[in-house]
Amino acid sequence: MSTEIISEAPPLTVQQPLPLAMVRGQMVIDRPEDLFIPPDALEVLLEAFEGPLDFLLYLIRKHKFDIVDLPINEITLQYMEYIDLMQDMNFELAAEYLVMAAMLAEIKSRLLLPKHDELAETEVDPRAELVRRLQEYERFKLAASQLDELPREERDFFQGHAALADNYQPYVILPEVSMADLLSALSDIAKRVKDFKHHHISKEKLSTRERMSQILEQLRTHGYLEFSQCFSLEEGRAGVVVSFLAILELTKEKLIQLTQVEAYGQIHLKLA
Amino acid sequence: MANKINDLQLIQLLEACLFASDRPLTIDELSDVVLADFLLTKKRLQQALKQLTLDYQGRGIELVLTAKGYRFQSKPEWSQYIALLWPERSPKYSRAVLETLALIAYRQPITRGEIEEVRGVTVSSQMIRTLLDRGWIKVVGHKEVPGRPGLYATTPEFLTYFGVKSLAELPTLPELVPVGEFFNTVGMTEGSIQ
Amino acid sequence: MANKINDLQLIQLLEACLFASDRPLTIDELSDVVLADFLLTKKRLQQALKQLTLDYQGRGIELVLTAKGYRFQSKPEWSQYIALLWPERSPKYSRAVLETLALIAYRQPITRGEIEEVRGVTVSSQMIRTLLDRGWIKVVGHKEVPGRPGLYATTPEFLTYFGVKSLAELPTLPELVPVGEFFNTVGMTEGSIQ
Repeated sequence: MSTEIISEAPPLTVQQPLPLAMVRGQMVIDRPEDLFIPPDALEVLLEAFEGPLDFLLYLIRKHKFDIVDLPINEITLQYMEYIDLMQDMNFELAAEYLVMAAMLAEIKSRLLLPKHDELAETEVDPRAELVRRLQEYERFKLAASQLDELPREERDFFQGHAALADNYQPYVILPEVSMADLLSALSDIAKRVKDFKHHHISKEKLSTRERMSQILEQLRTHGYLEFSQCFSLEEGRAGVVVSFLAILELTKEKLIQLTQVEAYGQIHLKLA
Repeated sequence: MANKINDLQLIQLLEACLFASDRPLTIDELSDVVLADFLLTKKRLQQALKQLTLDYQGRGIELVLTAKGYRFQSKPEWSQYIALLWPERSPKYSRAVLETLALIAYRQPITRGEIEEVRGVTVSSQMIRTLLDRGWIKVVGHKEVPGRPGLYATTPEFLTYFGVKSLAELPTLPELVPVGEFFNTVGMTEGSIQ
Repeated sequence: MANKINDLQLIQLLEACLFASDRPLTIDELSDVVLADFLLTKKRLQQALKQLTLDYQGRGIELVLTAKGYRFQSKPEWSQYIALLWPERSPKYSRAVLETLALIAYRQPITRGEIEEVRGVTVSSQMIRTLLDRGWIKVVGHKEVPGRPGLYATTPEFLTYFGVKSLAELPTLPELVPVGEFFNTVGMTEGSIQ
């Protein structure tokens, strides 16, 4: 996966003259016409260049050719010698290298053709496109090396990070529940349980049950309540009825006990 | 190699390393790896770490020595705000939890046994825990039967969440409201309650 | 809720959050998420961040504004020592990757075919995949030509990784002598052929 992205890169910042290849840390700057190239050097050569444009640029720089007035004959000769050598040694060449060879040969032949004077004004130099591409490629080759020199995370700086305190607890967003969810749950229970109707639920009955919970809670904190403390005048008649029903229901469910020490005396509520 | 480093540089380097590292660093790692190139006593290193600890007093983070080495960590008082950066959505409540809640709301005060009786299935402690943790139910008493089971009721938070002032404001299921029957039982006229 | 927070607490809270987070935080995230409960103007927040930046001058780390927001990062001068903690890291990128990235950065939006045209070689799917996975590039559209190839652009993560706030901060693309001036029509010298 990341081997491609994190592979050992050849030195980027060196512009010219580039070594032909690096073999076991040693530069190999060979000329095919007069020197033997060790086979492993050729293998590295293929990997050292980013394709035929990069390789051509290398040849141009090495021979100090003028890129805008490209000596097609010589550059083609140089290029072909390397390509032939590599093919002789049975190295698998990327197709782009062969396409470039064909292009060079074509440009060469077009330059050798006799020119027609009447067409001269409109005929474009056959080298123009290649030179344009070489120059364009070189711009981005330089841009890539500039990019490589930028201060970079994990190499030139590291993100500052602190651990979380020991008391850290994730912030949990609790699930939403709608009234409809609640009613639908209730409805499900009702459908399942036939006799649920006996525990009829009405608004009034709910008030009673709420009051039952309230009285129980008060009893839990105070131990006992006087009967009169369970009624609040502000609630009006309806409130009095609700409290009364709640007390009756609590007694019926044996949750509280009512005691009266003497006739007409104060009635006390306490937990059963 | 034995390079020199002054105290200020030493503190800066230690600070940069401790912040860049994603794990605590021991004194040995600092001295043998990071500071391998420098001529330095362990004592000087310890003094620098002490100074660095002091430098962060009164800041939002602190340098602490854990069992695994030194590390910077956020001060406890800011944890709840940091947590806001990574909210975790907890899963929706199960049908069982919703039914239990509905029964507690409409039949309170009610014991777990009574809920089980109506629902016909076991009510797990986990479900009750979920509702207690949410603050929607509480124990309002204990039923005086063997085991003294807790009596559950809804809380004011429950009412607030559902936007009602009292349980009476909760909607009812039309098919479940035999109003007449109710009033017959307790022998009252409908008019008496609004 | 609208709680109050004093300047000292604000700076501490920001400091704790920025260090606790493993990614940069934007002003909006800080004000709308972390500080949601506090009554606070954006201006006050910005001043607090400025003060925090000043607090770290002369220390081993610094608060910087990246393309993705604020974050603390180690000062470059200590990197070589920090890197000793992870000898296996310190990634080098192949020229293929850097050239492809440079083309996407300077020529975006650009198709894979257009990258291949300039580089003169095939750009492997795996390399594009790696750059996408790394979060450095993304598909921002499709070119309306047969096959509708994806148009690639760089992301804020790319800028942050290379320590710049915006594309404009990248080094300018090297300018070379334009070809046109030398190649008008058949203006070449005979000597070049021989």
